[in-house]
Amino acid sequence: MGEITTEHFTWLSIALFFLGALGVLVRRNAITVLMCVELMLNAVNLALLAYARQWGNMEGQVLAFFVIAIAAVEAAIGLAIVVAIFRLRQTTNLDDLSILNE
Amino acid sequence: MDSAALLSLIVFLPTIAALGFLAVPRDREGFFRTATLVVTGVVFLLSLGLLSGVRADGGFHASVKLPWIPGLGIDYSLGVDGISLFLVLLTTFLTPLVILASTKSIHERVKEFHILMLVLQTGMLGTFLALDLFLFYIFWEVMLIPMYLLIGVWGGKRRIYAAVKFVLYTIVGSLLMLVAIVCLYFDHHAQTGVFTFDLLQLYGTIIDPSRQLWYFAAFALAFAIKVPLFPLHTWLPDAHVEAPTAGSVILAGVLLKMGTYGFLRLALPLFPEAAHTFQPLLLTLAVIGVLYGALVAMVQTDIKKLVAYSSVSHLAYCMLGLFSFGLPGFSGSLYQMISHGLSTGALFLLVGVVYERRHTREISEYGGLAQTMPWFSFVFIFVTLSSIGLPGLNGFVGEFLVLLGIFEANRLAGVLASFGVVLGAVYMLWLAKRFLFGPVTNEANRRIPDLTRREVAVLAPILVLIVVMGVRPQPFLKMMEPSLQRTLSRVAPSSRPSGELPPGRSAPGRSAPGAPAPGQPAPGSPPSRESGGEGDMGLFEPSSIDSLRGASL
Amino acid sequence: MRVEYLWLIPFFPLLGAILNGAMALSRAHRPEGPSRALSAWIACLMPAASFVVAVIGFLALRDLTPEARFLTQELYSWIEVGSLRIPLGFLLDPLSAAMLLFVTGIGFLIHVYSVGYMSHDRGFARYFAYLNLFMFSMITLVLGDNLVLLFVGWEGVGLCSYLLIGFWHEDPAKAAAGMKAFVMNRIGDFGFLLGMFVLYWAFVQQGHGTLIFREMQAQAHLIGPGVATAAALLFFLGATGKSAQIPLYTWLPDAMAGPTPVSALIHAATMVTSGIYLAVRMNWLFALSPDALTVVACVGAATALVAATIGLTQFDIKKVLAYSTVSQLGFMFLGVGVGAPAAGLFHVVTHAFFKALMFLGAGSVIHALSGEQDIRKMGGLAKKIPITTRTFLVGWLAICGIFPFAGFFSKDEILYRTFIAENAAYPWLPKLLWGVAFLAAGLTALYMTRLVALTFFGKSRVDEHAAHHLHESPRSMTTPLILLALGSALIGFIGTPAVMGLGGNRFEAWLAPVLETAGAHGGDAHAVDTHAGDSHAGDSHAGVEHADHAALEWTLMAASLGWSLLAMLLGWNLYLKRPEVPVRVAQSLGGLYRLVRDKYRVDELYDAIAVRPTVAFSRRVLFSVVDVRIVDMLVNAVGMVSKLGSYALRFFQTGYVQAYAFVILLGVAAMVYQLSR
Amino acid sequence: MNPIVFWSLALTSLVSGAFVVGKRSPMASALALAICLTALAGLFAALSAPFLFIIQILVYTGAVVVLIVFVIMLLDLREADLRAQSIQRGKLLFSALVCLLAGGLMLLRIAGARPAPPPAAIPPDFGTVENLADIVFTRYVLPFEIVSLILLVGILGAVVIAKRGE
Repeated sequence: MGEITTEHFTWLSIALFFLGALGVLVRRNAITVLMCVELMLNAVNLALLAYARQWGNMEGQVLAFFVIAIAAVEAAIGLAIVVAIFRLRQTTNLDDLSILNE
Repeated sequence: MDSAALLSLIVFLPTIAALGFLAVPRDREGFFRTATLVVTGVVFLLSLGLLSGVRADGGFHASVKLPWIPGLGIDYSLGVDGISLFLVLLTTFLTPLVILASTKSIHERVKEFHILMLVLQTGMLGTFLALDLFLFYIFWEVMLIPMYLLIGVWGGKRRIYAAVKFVLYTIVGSLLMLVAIVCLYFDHHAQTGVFTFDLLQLYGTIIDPSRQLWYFAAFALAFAIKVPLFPLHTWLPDAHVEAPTAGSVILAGVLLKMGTYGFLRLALPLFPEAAHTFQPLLLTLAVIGVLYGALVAMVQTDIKKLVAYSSVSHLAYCMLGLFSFGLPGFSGSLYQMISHGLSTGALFLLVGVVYERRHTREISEYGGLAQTMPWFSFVFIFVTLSSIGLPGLNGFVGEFLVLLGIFEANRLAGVLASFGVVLGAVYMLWLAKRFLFGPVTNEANRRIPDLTRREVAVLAPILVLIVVMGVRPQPFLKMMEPSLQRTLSRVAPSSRPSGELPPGRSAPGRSAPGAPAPGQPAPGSPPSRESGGEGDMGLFEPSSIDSLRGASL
Repeated sequence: MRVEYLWLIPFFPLLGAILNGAMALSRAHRPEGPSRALSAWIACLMPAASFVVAVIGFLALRDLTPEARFLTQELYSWIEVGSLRIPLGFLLDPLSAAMLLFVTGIGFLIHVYSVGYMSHDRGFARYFAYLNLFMFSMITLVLGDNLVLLFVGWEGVGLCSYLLIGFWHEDPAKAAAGMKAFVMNRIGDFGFLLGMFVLYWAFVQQGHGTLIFREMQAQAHLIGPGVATAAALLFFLGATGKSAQIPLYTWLPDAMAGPTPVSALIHAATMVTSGIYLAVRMNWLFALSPDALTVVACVGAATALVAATIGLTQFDIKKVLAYSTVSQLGFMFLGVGVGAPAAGLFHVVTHAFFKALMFLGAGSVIHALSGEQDIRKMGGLAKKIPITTRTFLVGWLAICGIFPFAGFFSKDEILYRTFIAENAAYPWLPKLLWGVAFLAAGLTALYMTRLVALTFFGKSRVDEHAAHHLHESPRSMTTPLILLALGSALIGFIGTPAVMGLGGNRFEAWLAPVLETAGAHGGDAHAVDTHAGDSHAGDSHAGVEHADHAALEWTLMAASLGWSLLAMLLGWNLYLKRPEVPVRVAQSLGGLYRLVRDKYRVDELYDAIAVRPTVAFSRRVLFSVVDVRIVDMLVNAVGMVSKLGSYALRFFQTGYVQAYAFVILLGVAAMVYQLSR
Repeated sequence: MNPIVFWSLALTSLVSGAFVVGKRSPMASALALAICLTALAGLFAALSAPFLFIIQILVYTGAVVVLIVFVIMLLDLREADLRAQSIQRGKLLFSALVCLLAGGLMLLRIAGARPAPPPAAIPPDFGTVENLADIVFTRYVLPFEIVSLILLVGILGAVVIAKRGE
């Protein structure tokens, strides 16, 4: 157990980030994918705050603050799209959605 | 109003108006037509202001220069001199006429059409006026998009093919040009330690001849496609045939001049030695273009295609004039650009007139129009005569000067190109004969109405200019000459001692020994140039290979 | 000397053309058209006004000493680029004055005649607009003080010719004839342009490039013989187009499709002679090049003979006259070619009178016969249309060269000059040319007699319908005929040979100042000098030669007069008394006759070797193969390659978001790897 | 800071994060996400970011997760749909490999780097609301305004997109 340093936070941040990324890659439910994206964003925030503290620099916190705001927008828009697509196609399965191919 | 504001206003007023149009509901078609007409008319009136104060030393008599992206040395830099002046005026003159001519032919997407026309005008004017290579490139590309849409949306049956062909051709050339621009930018930095896209400073860059060849080739390709020079011309007939009347007029009247203007403003003065090296090739292509365009025009059955190929031939004259590297050739070339814009623009307008009535462009569908449409026929013959270079009308002045200039520079090219005069008469008069004369064979042509007042209003200003430019060319030539002289002094530095060298152009690279002046005997030039007679009529040799060697030292 | 009124001479007809054109256009959609009286008045007054100003100029010119005989006016600088300067300037010197007087004078008469001739035509105002425009162009051609301005007129008359030949454009054949004329002329113009370029280039090499006549003439010595030959031949190519010489003469007979007064004015009296005018104007240049002169003389003589033979076989009254014109133009070039430009130009003037007269007479005949042009359907018209017949006979005597009618003097002068000319390179050539020309002169008398006999005398072969309407033409048509007949009879006296003692050759003396610098080279020099002046040869030398030449001249005169009379007698007998003989001759000649009748099938030849191959080559090779197959295929191939490439790349483009995300993550991994190295 | 607090919060967030990714039912994932975010909020607080701690709770767990839950309930996904959305094994394998690769590289990079110096001496007011506001409303006022604009546009956009079907 020992002293908790910034590196510990970084490890945790990396772990959470790639956990989220894995979810984005493998999950087929659009809502779950969105949640995984949120997870990734939070992982990044964690790193930002850790280094802000490391260097005693508030700008990391400011950035995290903006990330949270943008993440909220992203969630809103993303969910709206999911709802719209569900209305249209009766599905939230990303594998059924490949109109980008056409 | 000071000249800087005037220039910016001329360039951006159309786009500002187009932005304003976004807020207007699309069903108010009348508003769009009137407003666009008013805006382009105002732009024309404003551009007339540029006529005053042309400088005797050929410099830019109105310019604006503001830092835009200072970190990269990119300026917002516009300027007008004797070269760009008339091309700008041609653009601002033709655009309102085209708008007026389109009131009956464009019914769909009226709002978008007018917005695009306005944006297109900004692109064209910006290209002619930009003095910063980066800015030039941006305008160059801005121009492309509205034209693509004009052809692709309002065009004929094969419009998508034509539009894509147009864009692909142009993009290929312009991307290579972009590469060359960036290379030039870094070369200039390597030499002077200054990052700049400023054309006037780049003129002074001394470039290693072998690199110059590549740069010139890249620029030349972009411009030759636009001209279009044989064998890069095949986009033109398709684009013209499929484009709506307005598109054809702008395309032939203004857009083709971008290529020749590019040579005159950029490719020649930036890379003079390479230009001399490439002279034989480009002269050969231009001569082929003159004859080829005329011969192929002769056998067309589609009137728009015929006029398109005639443009290939006419613009090849401009190229010949440029690559004669002499003042008569340069003047003639620039004059020919303006004349061609007027006469071919008018021809496309006339084709549009009958196309609106009959919806066919096949020449064989017509015949005997002189009986049913006397006014139309009068204008058609008039424009035809202008196009074939009848003395007293505008076409002759440019053609004569070009041929005189090219003959001085290269006898064989002069002789062959002069034969284009014969062929030009053949295809245009044959067209007139099949189109206007003979009996009325098609009953549909019997009830075809003559020109309306609106059409007369569109065509009359062009006819007036055709006459004025033919009878009194001197005021035009006088305003062009100093600037052309200045360019010429960059292209062939030793030929005209009066032309002052621009700052930054240091002597050793440029004062090439023994570069013979076109039209003037130069001591030490090869004997064949002096011997006279027909003995040396077989040359396509670069007249100043020596100058290139001199530069490479 | 500078004067301020020269611009009026071309201006009046231009004004007339604009006014009449505006009237024609504004009423184009009404069947009745604009007021005929108004447009007729405008149209006729304008050339009359020009004529008056020309006379004023002529009188002013006469009052000057011969060396100072030139009036100039420069309106403004037309084209000025670098050292090249082309003013819009006019030059009235003896040469242009001579041309100008008969151009405006005869032009005026033909305008008056046209009022009657065209009175029933719908395009009355349009016709006069074109005709006035022609007058403007022709005057510009004559009056321009530099080559480019001459070229303006040169092209302008070509344009008017085009418009007037195709005046009845509903008929595709007529429109085609107009086009043919223009294109043939353009081939000539190609030579003209190049000639200008060569000259300018040569002068630039020598320091001062110019295209102004007086400046060029002043520095003629700077031009080397090679350049002179090239330039002269190129100008001559231009002249062959405009003046219908071999090889570009075929348009002129077709040009008869136009209204007859047009044929008289443009295709006989004025425009077609502008080639000779050019050659005389550039006489100093031709004089520098004996080779070019030889070519000119040979082409002239050949054209004279060839056209005369064709003229013998034609049945269309206007075609006969057209070939006659071609033949006479050949005579004029022969004169220029043997170093006697004044003689050539003299023939231009006399020919203008009698050929205009005959064309107008023919027009009167056609008018009387309601449009019939075939001489096989004429005959015995002498009693029905007496004025036309009598005036036509004057023209006939003039062209056959019967003393004292105009043609006698001018044609004889040319024959005589040809005979005595010397050619350094080919000493036998002048005599041969004389022989050819002599033969052609006889043929001229023969075919003209045939024409007169078949048209006006013998039994009437007019068909009934036409005979019913047969009438003499109105006064507005006969008056010009009478005036022109007077001219044809008398104009020759301005240029009588010195040996006759009738005041000498005033015409040549008048032109002498312009032609003075000529004759520095070649064996033709003294031909000019014996009569015109004195500048080179010494007086005593000239005197000795004079006596010899007088005897020779009288002999030749008698010979050609006798020869012409003989030919006329033969013609009269053959075609009037024993019409079966020519038919038998024609039959016995068979293929040769048909060849001549078909105009040596030159048109067909041109069609086969130039026109059709060009069109076929353009269509089948240039357009179908080069353009569509090769160039476009390459372009499309480029398009196909990128399309195929994108098909391949499309497999990566699954459309599944997660696939894209996967690739992004791969990229992230790569970046991290790169950073962590 | 207290290692016990850190490890417990870290473990909680990792485990709940794994549930977010692994749970078949979106609802279960959403709940796991709420736990995960709360745990992270705790870590935020431990990193002297009290304001972010608060808005993490308020905005994320309070708003975003609730929104997600709403949508899940709104859509009312059937069991059959969910079964069809089971994870494919091949995909999982590849994705995990790439994630491990990238993550491992990153960890290696950090492990190989010089050990970070001990945290700088932190001023007493570090991370307070006043401190944050001081920066946000002075130097970052323009980005702040832009973000607020984006929020506005996002809200409108969400409404427009979701409404369009009707």
